[in-house]
Amino acid sequence: MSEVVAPEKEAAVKVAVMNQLPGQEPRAESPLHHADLETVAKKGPKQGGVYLQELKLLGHLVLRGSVDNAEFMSGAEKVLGVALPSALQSAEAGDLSVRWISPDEWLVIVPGAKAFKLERELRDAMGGHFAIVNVSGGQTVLTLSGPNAEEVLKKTTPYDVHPSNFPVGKVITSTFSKTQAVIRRTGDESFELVIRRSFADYAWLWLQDACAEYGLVVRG
Amino acid sequence: MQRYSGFGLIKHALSYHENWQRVWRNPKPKKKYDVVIVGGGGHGLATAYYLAKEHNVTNIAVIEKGYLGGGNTARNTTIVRSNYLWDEAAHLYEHAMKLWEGLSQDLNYNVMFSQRGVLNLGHTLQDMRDIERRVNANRLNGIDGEVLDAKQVSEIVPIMDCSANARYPVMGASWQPRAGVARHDAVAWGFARAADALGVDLIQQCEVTDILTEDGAAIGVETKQHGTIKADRIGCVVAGNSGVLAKMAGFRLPLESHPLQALVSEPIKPILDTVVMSNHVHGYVSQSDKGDLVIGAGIDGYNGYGQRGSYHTIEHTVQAIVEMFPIFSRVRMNRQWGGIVDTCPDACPIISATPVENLFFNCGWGTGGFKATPGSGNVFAATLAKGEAHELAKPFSMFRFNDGSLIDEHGAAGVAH
Amino acid sequence: MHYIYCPHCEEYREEEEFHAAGEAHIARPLDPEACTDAEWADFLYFRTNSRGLHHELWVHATGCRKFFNMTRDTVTYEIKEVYKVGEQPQVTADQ
Amino acid sequence: MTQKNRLQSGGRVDRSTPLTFSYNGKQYTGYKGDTVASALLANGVDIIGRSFKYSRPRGIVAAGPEEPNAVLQVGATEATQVPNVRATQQELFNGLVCESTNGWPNADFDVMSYIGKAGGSMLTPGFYYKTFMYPQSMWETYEKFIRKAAGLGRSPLENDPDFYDHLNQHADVMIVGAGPAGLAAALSAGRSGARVILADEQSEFGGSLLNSRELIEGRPATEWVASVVAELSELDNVLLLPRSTVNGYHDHNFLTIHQRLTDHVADKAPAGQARQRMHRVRAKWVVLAAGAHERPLVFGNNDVPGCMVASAVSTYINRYGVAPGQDLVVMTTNDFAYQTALDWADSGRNVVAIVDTRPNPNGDRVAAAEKRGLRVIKGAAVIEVQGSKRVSGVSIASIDAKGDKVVGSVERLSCDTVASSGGWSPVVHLSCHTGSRPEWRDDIIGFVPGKTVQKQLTAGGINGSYSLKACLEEGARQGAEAATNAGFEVAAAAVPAVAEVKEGAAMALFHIPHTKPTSRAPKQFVDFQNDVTAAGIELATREGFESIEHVKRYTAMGFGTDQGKLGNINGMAIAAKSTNRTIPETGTTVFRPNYTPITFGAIAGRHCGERFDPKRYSSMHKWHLENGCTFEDVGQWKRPWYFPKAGESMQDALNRECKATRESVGILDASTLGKIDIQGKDAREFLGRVYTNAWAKLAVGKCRYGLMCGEDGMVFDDGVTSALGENHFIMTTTTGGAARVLEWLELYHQTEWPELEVYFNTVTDQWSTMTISGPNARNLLAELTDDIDLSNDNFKFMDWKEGSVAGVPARVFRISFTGELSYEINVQANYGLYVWEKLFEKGAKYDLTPYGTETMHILRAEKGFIIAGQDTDGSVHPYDLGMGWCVSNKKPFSYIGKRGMAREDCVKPNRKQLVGLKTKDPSVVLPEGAQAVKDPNQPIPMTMLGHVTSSYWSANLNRSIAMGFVRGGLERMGESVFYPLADGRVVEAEICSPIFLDPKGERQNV
Repeated sequence: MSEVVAPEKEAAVKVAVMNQLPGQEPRAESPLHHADLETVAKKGPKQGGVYLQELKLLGHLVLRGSVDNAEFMSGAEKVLGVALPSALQSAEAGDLSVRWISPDEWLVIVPGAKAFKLERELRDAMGGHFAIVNVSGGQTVLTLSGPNAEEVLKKTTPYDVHPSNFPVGKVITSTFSKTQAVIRRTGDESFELVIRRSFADYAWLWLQDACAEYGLVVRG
Repeated sequence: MQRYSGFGLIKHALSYHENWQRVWRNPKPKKKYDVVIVGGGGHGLATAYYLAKEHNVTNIAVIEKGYLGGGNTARNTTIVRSNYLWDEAAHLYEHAMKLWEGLSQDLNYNVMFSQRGVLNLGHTLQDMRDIERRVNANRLNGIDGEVLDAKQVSEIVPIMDCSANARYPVMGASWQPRAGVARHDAVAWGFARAADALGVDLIQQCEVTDILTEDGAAIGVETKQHGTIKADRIGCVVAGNSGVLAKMAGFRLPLESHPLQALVSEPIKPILDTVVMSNHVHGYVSQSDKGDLVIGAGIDGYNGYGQRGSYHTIEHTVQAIVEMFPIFSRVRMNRQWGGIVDTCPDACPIISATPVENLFFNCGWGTGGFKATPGSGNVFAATLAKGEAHELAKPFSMFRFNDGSLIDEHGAAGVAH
Repeated sequence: MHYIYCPHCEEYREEEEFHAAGEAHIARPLDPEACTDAEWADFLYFRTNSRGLHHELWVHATGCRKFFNMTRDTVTYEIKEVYKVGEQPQVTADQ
Repeated sequence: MTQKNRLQSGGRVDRSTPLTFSYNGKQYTGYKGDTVASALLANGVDIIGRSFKYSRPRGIVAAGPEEPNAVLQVGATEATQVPNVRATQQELFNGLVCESTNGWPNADFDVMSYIGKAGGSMLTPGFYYKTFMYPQSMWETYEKFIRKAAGLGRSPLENDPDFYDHLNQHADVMIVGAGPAGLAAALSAGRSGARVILADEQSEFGGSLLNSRELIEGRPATEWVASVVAELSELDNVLLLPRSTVNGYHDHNFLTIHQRLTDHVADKAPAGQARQRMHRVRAKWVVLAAGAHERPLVFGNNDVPGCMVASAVSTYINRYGVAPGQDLVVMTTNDFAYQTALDWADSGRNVVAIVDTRPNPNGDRVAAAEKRGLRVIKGAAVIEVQGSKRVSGVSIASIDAKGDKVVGSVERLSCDTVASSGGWSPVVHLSCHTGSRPEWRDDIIGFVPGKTVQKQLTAGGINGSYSLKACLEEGARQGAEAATNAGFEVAAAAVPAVAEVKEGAAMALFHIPHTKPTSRAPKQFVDFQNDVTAAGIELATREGFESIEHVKRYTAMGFGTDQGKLGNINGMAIAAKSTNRTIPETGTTVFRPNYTPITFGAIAGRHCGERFDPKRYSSMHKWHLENGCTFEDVGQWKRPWYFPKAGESMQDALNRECKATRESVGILDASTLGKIDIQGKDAREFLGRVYTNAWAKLAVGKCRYGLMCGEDGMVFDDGVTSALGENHFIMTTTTGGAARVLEWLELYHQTEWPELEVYFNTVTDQWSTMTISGPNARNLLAELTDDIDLSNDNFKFMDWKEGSVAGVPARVFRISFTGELSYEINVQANYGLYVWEKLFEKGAKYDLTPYGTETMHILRAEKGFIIAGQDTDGSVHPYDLGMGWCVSNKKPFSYIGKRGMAREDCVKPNRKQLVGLKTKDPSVVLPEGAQAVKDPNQPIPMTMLGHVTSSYWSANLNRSIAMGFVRGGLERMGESVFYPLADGRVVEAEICSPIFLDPKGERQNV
């Protein structure tokens, strides 16, 4: 906990940055932990029209800032290794990926353990008015792939997911059945969904039902 | 007026129904009237009827841009109840309820008022608190009502899913036995026929294009088809179009006009003989005498005069109906349509004088105007006759929005109804 | 069933992603205490409620969460323009 | 039973695949490719049901969605019943079970028909309104009979075993109808590479071409259809949807398509398959190629079984190999019906006569009929049909050139089938759905789509273009234009060669005159399903119902499940004539969705049962389930309500939870509270503007409670906000209010105060929040943290600290909603359950007791803390709540709510104010929602002073406690108010402070 900034230690702390990850021992549970996807994966079919996997316990950072704030934009690019993408675009650099969410908002996803360090580096590199929020525990990533993945999305979101409108790399936030999700096309037949924790069970319930007719393969 | 009765029907049958008289005249408008009522819907026609009947004002014209009863009167889901929360609203709607109870005989026209009872369901603890509060207030206001638990509800409506495994299980309901439904068209026609018989001129296909004023007072209306029609007093009862008329008179109202949709199933044999409403899952349904399931959808969030709303609003409503009544899943939706509802910030109407002398407005009934039709017309008639608000209408002045004395009925108004 | 161009996402999206947020260009009085009750009510409750061209505020609720303005015909439901908060409409009734 | 009307050959049915089905309990056989209607006709079934008003026998009159009579109850089991299925649209499958919907004991012999005959003369339009009024008390009784008589089929009484599906589609070109025009349009558009959807309600594409014997390039038209379908199905940019009805056309080119996936296979969908699917289509351009429906003519007894629409007769012969009779009389106002006579003759049946209302018809088909030696009677009409359960003959007579009256004598012909044609009505329905009004065209004697703001084109019959050549040309052209408009440059597909047929001019005649006046002539039906007659329409106009909308509503014309597809134009024509107006003067008829009825389940889709609305869970939900928790729905969240132990009543559990918390320590899962992370140098200023109290001086490390009001000054949310840093705060909101508060903050930031430098982000799901509360809270926490100094001096009430709990980094807030020593532990949600379980490990020795919302409500009520939404209702401001202490009017900025709560009515004395209430009898718990009065003996309506908002049994105080509103209550401490309850009891209560326990607030400060 050495890196923790305890307010009473630093009098004029502007923003409380916190390493939210403990050491090894405490057990971490992803939003879909209760669904026990590992067992489902072992017991379930290995072939089907749709493949679903939870990419759990990743580091999620929300970046807020203005594109007119040069210190923010350049700081982000310096630390992330890629420029913050423009509207509806995403970018990747190694194990880091960043998604445009709104004109002053981006979502960065990295391996869980890197989130705190990255937040620190970003804050050091940035200036002016900006915000960074660690939401690693508040959402999770699902990957949806396979020949029928696009069809399942057509049941789920009113957005036009046809490749001509939704090519690889494009990212949108839209209605996801009766909740919402950040949806990114990661390949011809593969998509990434970012779902809020408290809605994860609903999304899982929905996807099982919507995928049933194509055969759902869960990957642990 | 040719009196209607079963015997009369037989008599006419023998003469091949060739001797039925017109239900109303098609008069040419006079140059001037004591009172001009703009809007030939249920509320406007009722206003004219009670003016003539109870206040001996018979030199009246009702000016309607389309056909009588062709607006929200023809488009609503016909629910009649008076179990409102606040005293002011409860007294107004109960006044209407009492008039409903003798209306067919009063008008000698069967408006098919069917007191089959209305259930307002509760699905959460807060719903039930609100229901208790409202029913207690109703009781002490002399309005019938009781609080039912889930078991009692399922006894009244056995086909409804009252099980605990529903997404939002039914916890109970408020039950007003005297509430029910009526035949919407018949209400407009009945009032129109009776008003005409008392000498009221019903002018259809006549659109008001301007409200004429002289030093701050209204003196008449300009119409597209019949030019100027003068009047000592003008009452506007035009629901969704109130804002348009207010603009002509040079002021704004605390109103927004929204699309409100409704739909019916194909006619099926009797299966639901009461009215079921749920604010929480957001749907309500009754079965008409023709056999249609009459279903009201939610209000659309945007302003709209198009008499149509958005499809996902219909979807949500149908989902709510199937959630409450899983057995209706294979029944089919026949038709959908939309009306224009003028909604007030406090979900209560405006029955009021205006900044313009001799100009009065009766509007803002939002999603719940039909049930008030006779009461609304009755108190507005008194207001127009005396030039000052009827006792029951006083709290509903448009000026309540200035001092903040709103009557927030969102709870009781709940879903569009 | 509106199909709405979000000026922030810079593409058309389905109405289900949006909420209508009432009439546009209703500025909060800078000195509320200087307002009479009537003036405050005018800000709070009274609306033009236009039949025809209507300037209104929408929010891309399940999208970018940004508010923006729209000029829409409330009878035909045609969307004449969308423009960002702080900007003025190009299409107006008196044209 | 033999199929006596089945032709030896011809049609598209598969005679090698017989199918058996049951109708009204009898077994019949049909073939694959039949509809129920064609199979019944093949079997010589004449009567399909009874009319609902007069209970007259009715037969099949049409072959498509316009059929008004053949409306059946389909379903072999209770759960799979479907009411009101149109026999003309239901494909036959083996084992299909169907019944007539009206008629008792059966449709063939129906007692009601005698009542119908006797009472029929009284059942005019509006007869309901004119009678059943006296005595008033009898109406409910009358109504029961009226309701019984109405309605068609019945709802199933068991739940639907099938499921339904939605697909969101986006198309460049959406083509409605796969007849010649639609197919040609699809070819043009498809070849352009545009994303095309082609939908047709029938089981196979081809539309009218499936029913006719026309040639395309010298070969049967169906061969051309096959070749086009083959090409289209090769294109992966084209989606072909048969059995798919475009039922609604909404604004901005949004269309819904109802696709029947399995209704042609069985009652119940095969396992794992959706029964039906709704396609929700957003199209750049739409081509309507929906064709036209033929109008029957209106004449005496035109509803006797055997009377059919001419083109339907041809359809049954050419498509299904069924000739529904032996001796045919055709009555027509145009050339088309001559083809029916020719088809009939070619099927080896006898054409008695073609009765043409035109004095001198010319045109190729007329010539062909005469060449074939068929008897053509010109300038005449069938004025009346004989027969009751089947046509036995007709009376024909010459009529004048205008078709107004009968001239000359009446001749009788015997026949068993009458095919009539009054011309065609374009299927303008969809074009009306977005508010466009159809326009009348005299040249085609029909309405065509009117002006629209939609990106819509039309082709073929819907434009009144009825020749095959015109349909193909328009289709190809409009398909190309639509694709081009959508950004795919393309030329119209070449149109195949077809023979041109010369058409003679049609006659504008709808209602055939009779020797008697309409009011005395035999019934002449306009709308079969609603028993609307020509006499009824004339009566309506005579009574003053002149607007066509009045006519429709008064007579119910067009309100059936067929929505007047056959009858509306005839009805308008009759209304027009009887009011001496033209049809366009009389008005148009505007159709609304649905084009044909749509299954509710299909509209609902998968959003049923557990998917009706999301259930939101906290990280500890699994533990709650395993520990017997009872849940409460709060917004979409499933919150622990209470944790009963075996054998405990709810009250037992609450008493235990309450005592344990006050005496030792309890724990609450508070994760559902909304949490908003606020960063930026103007965060403080912003808080000061949206909260009623002051925030300027809140030190880092401190927490503060705040009230949020609307501009009207009324409270709408509350919560604790903490200073994490100078420019960093975390706000909490009510569970139900989280989303609304965030949007509220964004609204003001984006529209009113964009200059303030602040960002809001929801972190509700990021943190698991567990509140430990009670005298032992500190001891318990001490066992799980080694880096937080919990001493009262260091970690004061309303402080927050960062440290680790159970080895997990945490933010701990010392805030209290129970009035006890409390700590709210926040850890990243991935560790919520872990920490929760650790707390119970260490908590055992303190009897750590989980509690839910109900105990939380009791404990906070003992302290007089409000719950926004329970103790507020949008009509109370902070002063009404006695919370003036939470309002700072010294703030320079006029915060939201300040001006509102200063309005005249809000500052007047004697408003309803929130107070505590002690029942005189401490064992009596006031019901929440009870209404207070000063004098319980006053007459009704009573003057009410306010209601009880919160009321509980307090185990800790061993008495009931309550909070509620009382007019002027804050000034009336000690006075009594009375609560008259529904059960007759009157409960007296004393007005008191709402703080029932520890008024000095010492317990939370220890």
